[in-house]
Amino acid sequence: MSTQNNGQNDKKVMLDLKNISLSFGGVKAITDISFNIYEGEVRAIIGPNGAGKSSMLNVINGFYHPQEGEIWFNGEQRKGMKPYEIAYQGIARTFQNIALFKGMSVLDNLMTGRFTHMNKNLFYQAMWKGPAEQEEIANREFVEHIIDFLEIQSIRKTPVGRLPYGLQKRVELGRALAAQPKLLLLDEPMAGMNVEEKEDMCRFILDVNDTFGTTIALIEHDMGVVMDISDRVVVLDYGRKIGDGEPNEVRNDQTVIDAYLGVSH
Amino acid sequence: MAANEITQPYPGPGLDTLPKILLHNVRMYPNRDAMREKEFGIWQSWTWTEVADEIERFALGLQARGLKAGDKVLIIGANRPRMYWTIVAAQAVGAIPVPTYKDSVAEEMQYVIEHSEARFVIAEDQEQVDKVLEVKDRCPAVEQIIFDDPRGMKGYDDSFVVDFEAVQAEGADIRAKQPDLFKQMTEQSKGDDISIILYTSGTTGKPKGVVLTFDNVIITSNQVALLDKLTENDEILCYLPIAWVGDHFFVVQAFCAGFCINCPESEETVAADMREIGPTYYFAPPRVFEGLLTNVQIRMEDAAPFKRRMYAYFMDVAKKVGIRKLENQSVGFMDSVKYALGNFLVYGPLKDALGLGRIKLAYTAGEAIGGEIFDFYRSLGINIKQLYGQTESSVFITVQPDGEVYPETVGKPSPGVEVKINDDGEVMYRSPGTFHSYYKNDKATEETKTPDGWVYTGDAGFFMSNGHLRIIDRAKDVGKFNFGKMFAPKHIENKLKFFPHIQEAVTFGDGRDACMAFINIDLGAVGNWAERNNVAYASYQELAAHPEVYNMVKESVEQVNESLLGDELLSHSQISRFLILHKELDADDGELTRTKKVRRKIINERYKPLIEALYNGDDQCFIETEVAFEDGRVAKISGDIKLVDVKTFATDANVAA
Amino acid sequence: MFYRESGDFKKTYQEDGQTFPIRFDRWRYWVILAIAFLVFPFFMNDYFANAVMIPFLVWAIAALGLNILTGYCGQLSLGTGGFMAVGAYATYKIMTAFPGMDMFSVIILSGFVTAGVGVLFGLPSLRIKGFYLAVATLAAQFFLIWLFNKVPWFYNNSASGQINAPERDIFGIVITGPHATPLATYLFCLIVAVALAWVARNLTRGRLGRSWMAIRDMDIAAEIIGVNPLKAKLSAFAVSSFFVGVAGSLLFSVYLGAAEVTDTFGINVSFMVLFMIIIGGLGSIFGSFVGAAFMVLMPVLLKNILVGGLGWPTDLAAHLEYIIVGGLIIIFLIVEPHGLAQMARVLKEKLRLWPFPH
Amino acid sequence: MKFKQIATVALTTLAVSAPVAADLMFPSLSYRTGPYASGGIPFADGYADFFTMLNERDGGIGGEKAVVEECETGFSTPKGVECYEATKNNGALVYQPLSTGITYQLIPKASADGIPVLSSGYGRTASADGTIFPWVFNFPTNYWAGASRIINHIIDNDGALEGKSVALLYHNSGYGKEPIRTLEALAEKHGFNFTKLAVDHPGQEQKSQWLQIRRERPDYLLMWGWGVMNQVAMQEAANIRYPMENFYGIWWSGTELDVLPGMASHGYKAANFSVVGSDFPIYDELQKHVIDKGLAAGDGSSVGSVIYNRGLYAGMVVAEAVRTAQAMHGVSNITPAMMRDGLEALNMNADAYARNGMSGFGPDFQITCEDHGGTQMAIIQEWDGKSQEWKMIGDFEAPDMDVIGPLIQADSEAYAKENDITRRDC
Amino acid sequence: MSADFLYTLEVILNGLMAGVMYSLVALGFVLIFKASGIFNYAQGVMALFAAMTLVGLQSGQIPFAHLINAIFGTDLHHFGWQMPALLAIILTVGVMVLFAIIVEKYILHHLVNQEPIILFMATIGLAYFMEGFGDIMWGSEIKTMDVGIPSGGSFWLEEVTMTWAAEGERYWGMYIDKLDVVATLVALVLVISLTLFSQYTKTGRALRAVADDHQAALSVGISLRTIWVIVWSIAGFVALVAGIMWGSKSGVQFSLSLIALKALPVLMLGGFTSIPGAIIGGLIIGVGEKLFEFAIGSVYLGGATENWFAYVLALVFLVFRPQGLFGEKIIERV
Repeated sequence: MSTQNNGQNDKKVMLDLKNISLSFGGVKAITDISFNIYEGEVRAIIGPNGAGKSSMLNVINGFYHPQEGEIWFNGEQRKGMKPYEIAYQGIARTFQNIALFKGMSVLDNLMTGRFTHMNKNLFYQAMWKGPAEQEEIANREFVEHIIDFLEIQSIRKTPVGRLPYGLQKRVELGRALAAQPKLLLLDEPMAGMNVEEKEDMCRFILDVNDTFGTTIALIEHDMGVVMDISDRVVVLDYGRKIGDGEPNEVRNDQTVIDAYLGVSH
Repeated sequence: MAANEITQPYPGPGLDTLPKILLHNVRMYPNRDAMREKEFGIWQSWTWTEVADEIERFALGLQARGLKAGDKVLIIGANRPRMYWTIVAAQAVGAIPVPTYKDSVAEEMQYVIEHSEARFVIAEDQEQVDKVLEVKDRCPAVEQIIFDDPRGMKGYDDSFVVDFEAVQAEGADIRAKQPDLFKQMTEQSKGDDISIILYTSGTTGKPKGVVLTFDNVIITSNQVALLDKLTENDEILCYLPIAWVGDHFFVVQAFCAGFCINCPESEETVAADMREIGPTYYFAPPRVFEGLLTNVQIRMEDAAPFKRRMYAYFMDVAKKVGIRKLENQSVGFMDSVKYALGNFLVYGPLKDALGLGRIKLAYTAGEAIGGEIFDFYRSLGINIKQLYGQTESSVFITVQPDGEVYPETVGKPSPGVEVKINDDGEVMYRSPGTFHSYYKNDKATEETKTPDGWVYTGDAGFFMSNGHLRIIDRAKDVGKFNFGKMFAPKHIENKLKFFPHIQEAVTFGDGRDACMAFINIDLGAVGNWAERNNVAYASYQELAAHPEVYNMVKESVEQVNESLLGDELLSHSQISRFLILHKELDADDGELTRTKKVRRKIINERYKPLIEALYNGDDQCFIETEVAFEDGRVAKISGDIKLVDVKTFATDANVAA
Repeated sequence: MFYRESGDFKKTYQEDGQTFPIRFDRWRYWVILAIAFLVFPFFMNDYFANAVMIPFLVWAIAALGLNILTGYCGQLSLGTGGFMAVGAYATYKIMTAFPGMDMFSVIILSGFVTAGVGVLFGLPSLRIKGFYLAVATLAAQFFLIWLFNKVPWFYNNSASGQINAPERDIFGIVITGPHATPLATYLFCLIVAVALAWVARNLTRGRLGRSWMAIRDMDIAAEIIGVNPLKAKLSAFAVSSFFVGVAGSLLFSVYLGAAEVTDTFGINVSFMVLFMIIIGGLGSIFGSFVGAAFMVLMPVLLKNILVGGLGWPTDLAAHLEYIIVGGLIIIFLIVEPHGLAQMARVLKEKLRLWPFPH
Repeated sequence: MKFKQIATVALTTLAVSAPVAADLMFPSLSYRTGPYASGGIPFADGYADFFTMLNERDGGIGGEKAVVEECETGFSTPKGVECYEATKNNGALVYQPLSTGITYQLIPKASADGIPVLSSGYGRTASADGTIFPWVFNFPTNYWAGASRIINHIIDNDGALEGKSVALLYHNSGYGKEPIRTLEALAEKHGFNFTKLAVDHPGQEQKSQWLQIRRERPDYLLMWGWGVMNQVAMQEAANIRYPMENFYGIWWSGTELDVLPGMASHGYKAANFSVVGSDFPIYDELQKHVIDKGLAAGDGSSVGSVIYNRGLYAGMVVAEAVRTAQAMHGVSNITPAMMRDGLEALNMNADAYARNGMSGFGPDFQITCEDHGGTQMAIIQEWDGKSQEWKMIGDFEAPDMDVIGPLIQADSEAYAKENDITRRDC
Repeated sequence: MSADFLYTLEVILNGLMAGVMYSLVALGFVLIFKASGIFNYAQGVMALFAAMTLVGLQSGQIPFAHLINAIFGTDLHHFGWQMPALLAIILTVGVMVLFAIIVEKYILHHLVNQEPIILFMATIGLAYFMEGFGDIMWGSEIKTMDVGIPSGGSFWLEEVTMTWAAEGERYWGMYIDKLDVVATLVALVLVISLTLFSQYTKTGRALRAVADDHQAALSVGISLRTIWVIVWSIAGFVALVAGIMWGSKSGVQFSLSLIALKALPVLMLGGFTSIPGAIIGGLIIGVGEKLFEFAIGSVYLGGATENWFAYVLALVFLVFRPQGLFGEKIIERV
């Protein structure tokens, strides 16, 4: 369903990664990888364990700084930005191991996601009544739509620590969505889920892409899911890119089959 | 019985349709909340003025899109304000709203759409739209689908599937040009016009569309509102299917009295939403009250011993004092003190937890309610009353007047209603609410309604000496034992269902020598018991076959037998044997109706071997049944079922026999 | 048991987001305030004010401050005593330098001075975490104490290094010095405490508070959502130090009237405030108050019972006090590691569910 | 809600347990716990025992029973203030705060409440000025006088200090800092080099200071220490073999606990304002009326020690002041205000000492309205390692009032100015 | 050699000795933190309690005499014996083991899986408890510790070094306290034996296993509870050693518990989990603070800088190396 709306004609590059290399104390995690992400597409990054997928996401949201290569986002080259600055640019993400704020309720977690959209100063906040409260309410309204969208109304005020795994994943997605990102990075959004939860998650991802027009880059192990929901797939192996293209092309690419699909079977 | 006089048929002079009442309410209570819905975390509210504005724009939009007087508008969805607005908006145009059950599967829906010849369908969300689209080819009459929730609706064909707000926007444009159009439209219809078609679920056969006029619903609703002194300050929670007459009746009453309708956030949050709103006026079928009570009992069983003792003690006090207090009878001083203490410690918090803390008046109807359940609520100080009615009567036939509430009766005829018992013992009535006809089913109309307006209810009953009507059972279900005495299965089943661990019961006896029973255990209650007693089980089937469970049920059945002993008419209906079914009776398998009524015929057929085994005196019986899953897959469940004898109690009659 | 929530529904986010969304809680809150403002003043005497209420309020403010830093932002600090000393000495310097200034301004200015110092000592928190940070804050504690002890400018060259609060007033009502009435000092502290609690609530409920909690719960995720760790941590240090500074200021000027830095603001003060928030409950404003009440009243109570009631020697009583306080802390941690506030929450939930167990 | 309940409980407990207002109530802000307990215990014992003896022997003072109400401060200032607040409404006649820190805090409070404060040999030296501090007394002497007395002793015995060096090893607190100003003034006057060596609470770590002393070898070493600081200092002094005869302590550093076993501390000297030893008639009375009856406040181990004597002395001067007040006002049940009058008229002459069986126990002095400090005389004692005893050397002598007088004047005036107090006329 | 140089050398040497004393206390912290993740604030009070017990046993004090006297009006003080030092030490070790068992059974056992800060607070509570308990048990007066450890400056060394200084300078030889030398030797023996213990005994290996991974330790059949008792016993023993050393130096009394505060900067420097770290950290702190006091503190800042200098030194150090000298590198994973 997602593909039908993404006009393939006017592909605008949102994120362009050029010759990225990253190493940790001599160990090469990513070697000379280039690929791009079009505005409005669902882009999957796949590869066997240790292929450098997560490192790739970490590079994109600024947690790691690559030793070589250029990162272009929305036509501007990014240099030495901190992750929180990148958040302000409109990139949000979820984590492979859920990284929710355990001491807070679902609502507060999502409201924290609105951080970049709030800016009332300390004095206003200390006074509360007035600008701070108005800002809070405006953002609460936005967040409530996300809650509604993700169908988590009944757990709105539950501390996230008490939620089952699948719901936590959903809340984490919600937190990322609350930031109204231009680019949403999902690190194994369906890891550890049962079939039903996976279906739900797929639906949400497609709906996000569909309803908000959010560009999505995701890492996922479940090949079926990846092939179903993504517009284009990039395949990594041992920190190198070995395939890139639409799901069908990648599926039939012999290198990819050998390196990845073959291994996994 | 003589009909009580109707002094004030409408809420105001000339207010004989809902759209007219709507505009009246805008004048009366412009800034009072008319509707609320829990959405986005808070109770989104609309005043009468705002509601009227929403309805006006939608009505104008519908008309602009081609809706004409007499057209049917199918409404599929949950209790959401827009669904209710659609009803009134359609009526304003002169069209006829046809609400339907949102959980009905596509085939069921297809029948209603086809039969009602609806041109417009208002669907709540993508799920409902998809259902309609699935059957659209077979229903050529459908021209447009209007959806409420735009989620996931981006890729649909815009010409056929339209956003509710888009329609409203069109309406707003028209209003800008013709500000008085809506008011003029509302003037068009009159009280005896058809207001709505409600499809009854029907325990047998295809659903029938009950056609009701404005007069039917408005006069009936208004009479009860006056009788119960409902005012604009009341609150109700609409959580029952909008296609059910009870829910529609609520809406009409809200219009008549000007009070506020509250819609829950979702089905799962009804209990929480109910607690938040704290309705003052409440309508629920007995199974809801039963469910609440079961829930209370289960939760109290987990409580600490001290709390359990306190609960038991004060519930005893309540039993002794509560009902007397409710009916303004004198109570001893110490009892009053105890009751007040109990109210602080138990009844108050309990009612509050159930969302019944502010209840002025609660009604139950649809089925007979267990006396114990009934007394439980009344002893807590909740003024719960039974009424007797059906879709065809626009709900009210009889109602229990204040101070004359007896659990076993359904009260006296309500204002303007005449009731009689025909020679076959069947209850008949004639009232302003008597339905217009069955839609496109003259035969059925003729069978049910006599030319002079009397309607067969299909229920067997009689008037007691105090003028109260007592319903025994469905007329066609009431049977006779071989030895000639009456057998009223529902009555016994209700008694069984009062026990928290019994979910459903089916009894047999018609044309037999004795009464036998199928039991469904309540998985929640029994599961809870199993957990506390370390009883391991993997499935319903396994738990149901557990000997301890059998013992528990057996005790309950024996208690029922003992209680039946006291009732002269039914003392010989004591259950002599029973079994616990290996699966839950399910509407998806056709064993229950959508409103969870037992379909005896199907059960009789499907479980014939079991019934025979009961009467044969076998100890065990093998059975295999098909079950349907939600996704349409079908599987088989089979197993040996244990059959158990129960102690019966000798009556004089029995002894004599 | 006491809760009747039916019909208490929220139609706006404002209502939904208020501090006490439940009617009964709201009502109780106002009753407590009314008692504090309208009833207690009638019973105020020297002992009740000076041994019970004023220390309670002052320590509650300090606990609030530390709770913001430790409970909300997750930065463990053992430098509270030092920061209180900053507040106290700032107050002393301001009071003696500007004799005409009213006490509210003095206290708030002292708070700002402390906030500045707090930010300075908060800088290492960017690199240092957990217990390492706790120990690092001890550097602040010891250094500040040494500084105030060593540099005569801070105590206006008095012979003993002690500082004495001169008499100051507000609207003509004497607040400090020996002639302040218990009623005036009590009300002054109460107003400050209530106002600061209100501010603390406002700060912790909004954007800033959430950024603190985000840093506390998962700093990496917080950063990726847009929270600048530097700003979040330093703002927590600043706000926390402001509160602690005000507490130190009140402790010196209103409660004790004089102070000697090593004795009044020693390391045991830091521990005591930490106890308060642990026993009261981390990340809870209510907890800060209960914790302070516990730590202030508990010794008074014990002393009254053991010495006054049982007539034991004072030294035995003092030792027993240590044993009992220490033992109670352990028992509390075992029974409810999240403090009295959590106990209150559980109790409240139980009462809301009453008579049901769940 | 919870804390209010606790408060109520606390208050009711207090109401129940508060002692009945005594006829003559003497609060004792003792410290039997904490780092300085070893010094606090003997004093509190001596103070309590003295009044117990009066009650047992004479039935109180002037027929009124004396009650000593102890309140544990742990040598902590805030706790001391709390003790003050807790006891002041029970009819307290005079406070002996036993801590310079607490004294400083109580001066304004007690002045406002009209209860006399007596800080013998500690506290605020300027409070000797009765015109500025009408409610505070610090007879018979004070730290400034003590410092001066020690310097005088050195000059008297060893000759002029010109060009010599004197170091002060002090507890880094208000108490320890007290003599600095005096010593600086004296250094100027006598031309000696003055070095300060601060030791932080509690005083276990003095290695650096002693290495410095060892390097610089000051000719004389003065010590303002308390508690464990004294013992560690003594040990370190012995370790570096600092000449003990040139090592002087103030009275809080001159106790049996502060010296080392054997000859290690032989020759160490300390100033004092009450004498050492138990060779006084009062001890017979104590034995008879208190110890033998099992009424002693402590376990008896401290009886006769230096600080115990100081406790006795403190009790005795207070009792004398009470008698004076009773005589002045003709009532036995006196008020704090009368107590103040008694203190201001206190005349501790030989007769007064003899009356109490304590002839020569302390210096003679006469208190007046202006002069709350008395003669400020002190005596020097020396540790005799052979007999393991403190011995008095010399007599009670007055300090160098030329130096101290102006200092007191200046400090009391500064206090008056800071607190807007006008000098009272006497 | 110039006197200044010699003084500096002297200060450094004394700093090293002082550092050893700090390390002795820090060791106890490290042992417990390593094995159970508990930051044991009570370590200082344990040293005090151990020392008090030792002195009490040695001098035949009756435990709780004061309390008994207060309640029953009796007049108990001493049993009237003098116990040999070695026997008293052995008995004290027994008491510390008992203490470890009680702590495990009544406190730690109930706090398994709690957050570190909670455990930390519990040990502060324990410290309070022990402080009161020790005082009630043995009385709060200052006691003299005498287990036969020599003290005082080494005259021999002084005489030897006196000649080193350049002609005409005021120099009196190098000063080193014998007690510090003994302490250094004891610390050395202690560290070596602890290392041997953890390397070559089954229990020692179990301890390390626990430190690495609780689950893994459990899976090889080691009872966590036993391990904790052992660890706390060892920490108790280390506390006793520290208590003896510090007690010999400054008497056994309340202030002894405050040495815990001296150990904290050592821990920061050395890392909470490293035994060598505790030793080296102690030495750095000891030398650093003495040197600073000597060169800057007493000259320019009016002295008494030791209290805070150690912390500031550790703080500055940590800013550049947040995990301490030997602490495991903190790797932040996303």
